[in-house]
Amino acid sequence: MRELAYYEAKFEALREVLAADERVHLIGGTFLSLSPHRKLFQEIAERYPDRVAAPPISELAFSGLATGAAMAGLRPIVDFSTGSFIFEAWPQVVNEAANAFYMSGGQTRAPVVFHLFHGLRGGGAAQHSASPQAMLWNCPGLEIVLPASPRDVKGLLKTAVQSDNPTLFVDHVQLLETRGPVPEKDEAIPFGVADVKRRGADITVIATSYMVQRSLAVAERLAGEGIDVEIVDPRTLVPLDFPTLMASVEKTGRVVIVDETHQSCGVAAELAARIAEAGFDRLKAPLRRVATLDVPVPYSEPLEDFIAPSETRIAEAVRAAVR
Amino acid sequence: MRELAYYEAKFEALREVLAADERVHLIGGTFLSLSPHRKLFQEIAERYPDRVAAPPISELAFSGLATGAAMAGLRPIVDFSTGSFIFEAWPQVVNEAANAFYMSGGQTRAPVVFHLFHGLRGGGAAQHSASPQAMLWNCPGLEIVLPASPRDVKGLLKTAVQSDNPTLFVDHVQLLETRGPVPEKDEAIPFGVADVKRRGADITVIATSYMVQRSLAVAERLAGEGIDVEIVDPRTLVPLDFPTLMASVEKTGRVVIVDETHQSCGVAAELAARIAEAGFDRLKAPLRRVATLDVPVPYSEPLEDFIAPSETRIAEAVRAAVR
Amino acid sequence: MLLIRHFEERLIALHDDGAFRGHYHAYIGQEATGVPALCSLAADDYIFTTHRNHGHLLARGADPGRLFAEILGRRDGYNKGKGGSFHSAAAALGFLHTSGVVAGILPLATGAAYASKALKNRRVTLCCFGDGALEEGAAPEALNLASLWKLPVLFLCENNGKYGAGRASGSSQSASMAAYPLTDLPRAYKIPAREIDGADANAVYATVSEAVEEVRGGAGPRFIEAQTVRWPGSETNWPTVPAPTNVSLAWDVNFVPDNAREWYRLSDPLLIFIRELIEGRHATREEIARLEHEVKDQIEAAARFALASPYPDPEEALKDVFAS
Amino acid sequence: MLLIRHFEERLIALHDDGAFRGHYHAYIGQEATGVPALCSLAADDYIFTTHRNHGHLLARGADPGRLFAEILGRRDGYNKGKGGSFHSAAAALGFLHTSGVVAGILPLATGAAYASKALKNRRVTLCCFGDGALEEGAAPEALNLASLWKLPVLFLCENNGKYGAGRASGSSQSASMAAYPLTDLPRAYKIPAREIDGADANAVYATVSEAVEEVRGGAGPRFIEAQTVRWPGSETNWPTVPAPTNVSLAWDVNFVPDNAREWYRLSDPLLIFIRELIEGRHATREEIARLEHEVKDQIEAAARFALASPYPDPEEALKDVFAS
Ligand SMILES: Cc1ncc(C[n+]2csc(CCOP(=O)(O)OP(=O)(O)O)c2C)c(N)n1
Ligand SMILES: Cc1ncc(C[n+]2csc(CCOP(=O)(O)OP(=O)(O)O)c2C)c(N)n1
Ligand SMILES: [Mg+2]
Ligand SMILES: [Mg+2]
Repeated sequence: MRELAYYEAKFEALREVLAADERVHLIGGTFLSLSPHRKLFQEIAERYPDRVAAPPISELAFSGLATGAAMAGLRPIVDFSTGSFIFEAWPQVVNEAANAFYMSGGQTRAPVVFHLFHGLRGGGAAQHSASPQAMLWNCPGLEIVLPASPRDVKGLLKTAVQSDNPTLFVDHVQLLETRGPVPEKDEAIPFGVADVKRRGADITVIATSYMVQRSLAVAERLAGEGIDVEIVDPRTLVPLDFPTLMASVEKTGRVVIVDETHQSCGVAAELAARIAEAGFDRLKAPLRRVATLDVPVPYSEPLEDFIAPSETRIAEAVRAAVR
Repeated sequence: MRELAYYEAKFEALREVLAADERVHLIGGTFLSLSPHRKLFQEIAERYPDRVAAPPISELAFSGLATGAAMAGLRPIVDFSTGSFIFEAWPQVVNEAANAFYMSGGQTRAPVVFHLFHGLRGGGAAQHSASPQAMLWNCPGLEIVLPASPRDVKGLLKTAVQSDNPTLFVDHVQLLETRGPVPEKDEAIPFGVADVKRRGADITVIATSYMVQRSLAVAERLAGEGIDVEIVDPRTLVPLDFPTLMASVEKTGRVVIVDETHQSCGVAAELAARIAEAGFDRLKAPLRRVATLDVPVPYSEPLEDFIAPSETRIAEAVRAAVR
Repeated sequence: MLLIRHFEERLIALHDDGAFRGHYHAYIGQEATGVPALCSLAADDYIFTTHRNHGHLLARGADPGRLFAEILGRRDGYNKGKGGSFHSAAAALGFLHTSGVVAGILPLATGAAYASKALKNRRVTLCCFGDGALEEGAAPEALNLASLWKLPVLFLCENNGKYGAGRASGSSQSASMAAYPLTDLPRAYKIPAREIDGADANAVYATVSEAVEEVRGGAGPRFIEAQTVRWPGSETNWPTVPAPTNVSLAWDVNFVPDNAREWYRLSDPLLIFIRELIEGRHATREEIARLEHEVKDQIEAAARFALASPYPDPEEALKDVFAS
Repeated sequence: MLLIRHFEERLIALHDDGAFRGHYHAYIGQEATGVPALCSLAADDYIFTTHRNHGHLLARGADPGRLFAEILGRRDGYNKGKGGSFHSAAAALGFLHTSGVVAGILPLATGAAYASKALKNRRVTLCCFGDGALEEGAAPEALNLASLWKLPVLFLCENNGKYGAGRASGSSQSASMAAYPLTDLPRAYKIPAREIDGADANAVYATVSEAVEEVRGGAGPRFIEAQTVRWPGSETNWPTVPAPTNVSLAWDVNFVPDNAREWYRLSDPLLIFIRELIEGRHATREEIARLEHEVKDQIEAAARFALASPYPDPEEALKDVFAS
């Protein structure tokens, strides 16, 4: 299978969804973040001048605009660029879009995609490093997607656009250069299907987004120490493929959850709670979480590295769990 | 000790903090919700015309105004009334107030209190029934207070005003009529001290806010069935008195966590995760959560009751855990 | 207008009988704005409204029985009982989403207009909201977008003067708004704006119809502020009827308690309209009395329908979270 | 102004040398706004600023060494390295909180003014933000509050024309704002507003000083839009210097690449000011050249200080989450 860089796969998906469906509009345009590749986006902006809008700095209104447009027949993809800026749009995302279908008794669908880059980008400091997906998982009515590989970003973006529900497409800048196999033919990846990114016998690492790649690197190192790590990527939090996660946990009897949201009420907390409820007697060792420490994100590099779910912290957690 | 209604104790606290400290200002005035008692507030509004402001419907600006005023020497208490409306203010609460002290390297304090009523109030439907405290716990830098009794609401409000940090005062309308003992003398209750609301030997129920009162009712019923329930109320999530919670769990070996935030990434998820990490081998049965089911809040009464952490669901969870 | 008035008065009675929970908002006093405004629209246009929506749905021909049922949380409600008074929506009538969040609909309505422009379907979106909505940042943000992108949306600000629950009282503009006249705000964003008397049904019809056609023609957004005097019965979140409406009030307000008489005598848009009909010889007192009689029967039947409608099964709570 | 210019040019060099990560924003091109504006304030007044804050801190007398250190994430930074370029604050100088969230400071500055009014300490709060901030709903909400409550805050909108990263280009107003002139917005909220040339140091000083005294006197909020032409070096999130500044550019721009020459010849506020000084016989070319020499030495020393400052201990990350 051909190999692509993550940003190429994502860009290909954008091109294909725009070509495939006239109802797809883009509100905002930093889908490739501020990376040098962002120039690629010019091609799209020029080819679809009427379907690519550059909104004012009004996240609240343009996310609501996209949601209203979705209710009235379009399939907009809204870009918040830095994940922290979805906070400006919070009332529209969690109190309008998430509730629209339910509150109307199933009358009105809001097939809008909210795109953002979450997490520690290196020097983003407290206000530009948010990972809002944990807060969003606490809000029923939103689908949440976390791509972690070139293949996933393409396949999941396709499914996000086809979904009839408001969908959070939660990306990570650190993934853009990752290379990996991507099938030639258009291959949408269904929501709610976890992916075993690495097979292993000794311990299960459940990882999301960029933490999947980081965990893979750690797994290679630990293989040298004789620890055989299995890495499972849920790929979507809502819907969640818990059976696949649990099957791996039951197989290995040990689990470390690696996720970049802050620890308290974070994504790792929910996964840990579900495992504790279901797998209580299947565990050979206490489950462990490796999340971003519960402090605002500091600017200075050594400080940011210290609070991050770093390779060091992941490796320590795994070693402790197999000991 | 004298007995007061919850709303009386809360009102007394408001009067006392206003009298004690000139820097205390109130931005907004539905501290007693829309209950008939709200007229009591008129007394305060008339006595302190310059310290009680009725802001426009601008949650984002007036919460930011209060935060800025706190940075510049006041101790404002902001009222969002219905908890869902704090979403309008999200960028100011989670990206400004929460980060101010840290981001400035300890230069600037923001001693502001954000007051709101969370949860299922009966007919609030999807947009007026939010319990934002789980999302807020995922945001480091905020203190989170959940009073559950007349004594607690008075003592915790005093401490909230004295705190040098942004503090979420998360109240519940269903508590307003609750009666209980309240000491005559001014008695502030320190943050980070859990309260055993009922002693019991068979099982620990960790409950928050209004769920404390509901769990107490269930405990009485279950006593009749020979189940002796201990009820522990953390009272503040940040800071959290985990040792007291864990001590009870280790004593009984069984735990049910009852909380009204939605289940996924909710408050119960974090408590469950911490117990699973720490108490893995101390549990005689799987831990259980009783939270609001993961659907938007429906308007119709039987539907709202169905998704709530009801007495029925609490009792079932406890019975299952002791079985 | 008669239908709306009697619907709301009956609803208040239902609430006082404990037929449903929570607070709610009546459209009484604004009938002469909502009815002609909604009548100015085409069949497939969109309407977004707020917590004070009953009058808009009824003016568009909504079934009072199903609307009662929704507010009572019953299975036959437009939203299957999941929405309630704040969220009554009827997609078939163009009401896609009704929000109880102040100003929440301004961006959404602007978005529906964005879709209509993209799909070139010539639909107009009418966005009905209160004066308080302009205090929320969502409003100016939406006005800016609508203006920049010339979107086919008509903003109808129903300025009912003073908001009852705990807001300071004020004159015709919102008590908490520095921008006065309110239309200075849309004008700042280069949106043509007009102020009209919301109690003058003919003026409302003329102005809104004209604006709707301008918007449909591609002229971009328009803004209309319809000013009404707040109905004395809505001074709290739980409306109370000072004097049950009866068309004879149009010529005799002696039954109205003193503290409220002023409004019924001078400001009640329904009574003003009735007097116009009679003075203009368009109808006689008898005809109007007969009409009121029919309307009351219709409302009674609707209430009976709603009260007879069963509650949804509890498990219904788990459905409609996600589509398909 | 010279200090700011050379600070920013040195900072760009430091970034190109990999001395710090992430994108950042230079104040080049706005010196004639920030310097006189900050000089109009009293010692204990408050200032709230944005992602483009370096010039404001330096104009207020901040130590360039500590500011470099902050941006490099070092222990001696004003925020102990926890804030970085977007959040440089110096409480001792009146900078309580610097936000990188567009428009985030408008409510906060309004709040500091609320406190000053309550505490009757006669402090003025200066709120410096960009034209883009007016696109956020936080801005009109804050303008409304400041106006309603007559708060002692001066809103200084630095309209540098066009935002580099991915925004459509525009004329002097923001490309994404229907309200034009921008001052129509504060005026709608009844806030007296003026537009001035942000490259004219004398005009800025006169206008801001006057406004500060009106605000201090209790007249309520004021709004000033200072218009500048965007520096060509800031067309991306990573500024690049078309031509290293050297006062001789004031009279000879031949070293400037053609594509940028226009700006240096006509719009560079620093060079405009230098030409004024010389033409007005306030200083000679030699004096200014000497001054520039000293400034460059000062900046070099500051950079050395910052580069020599150690990084904080990693555990420092766990401190300052909560006060007390
Ligand atoms: C974001 C938000 N804040 C506060 C409220 C509470 N609230 C409900 S109605 C209302 C007043 C709205 O006034 P207006 O928009 O003029 O509508 P009216 O009730 O006068 O028709 C308020 C503040 C709300 N629903 N949403
Ligand atoms: C809420 C929010 N949205 C988006 C951004 C990304 N952003 C950073 S600077 C900027 C442009 C701001 O323009 P302006 O206010 O005119 O300031 P300038 O950079 O021109 O000085 C944007 C959109 C942000 N920081 N905050
Ligand atoms: Mg109103
Ligand atoms: Mg700008």
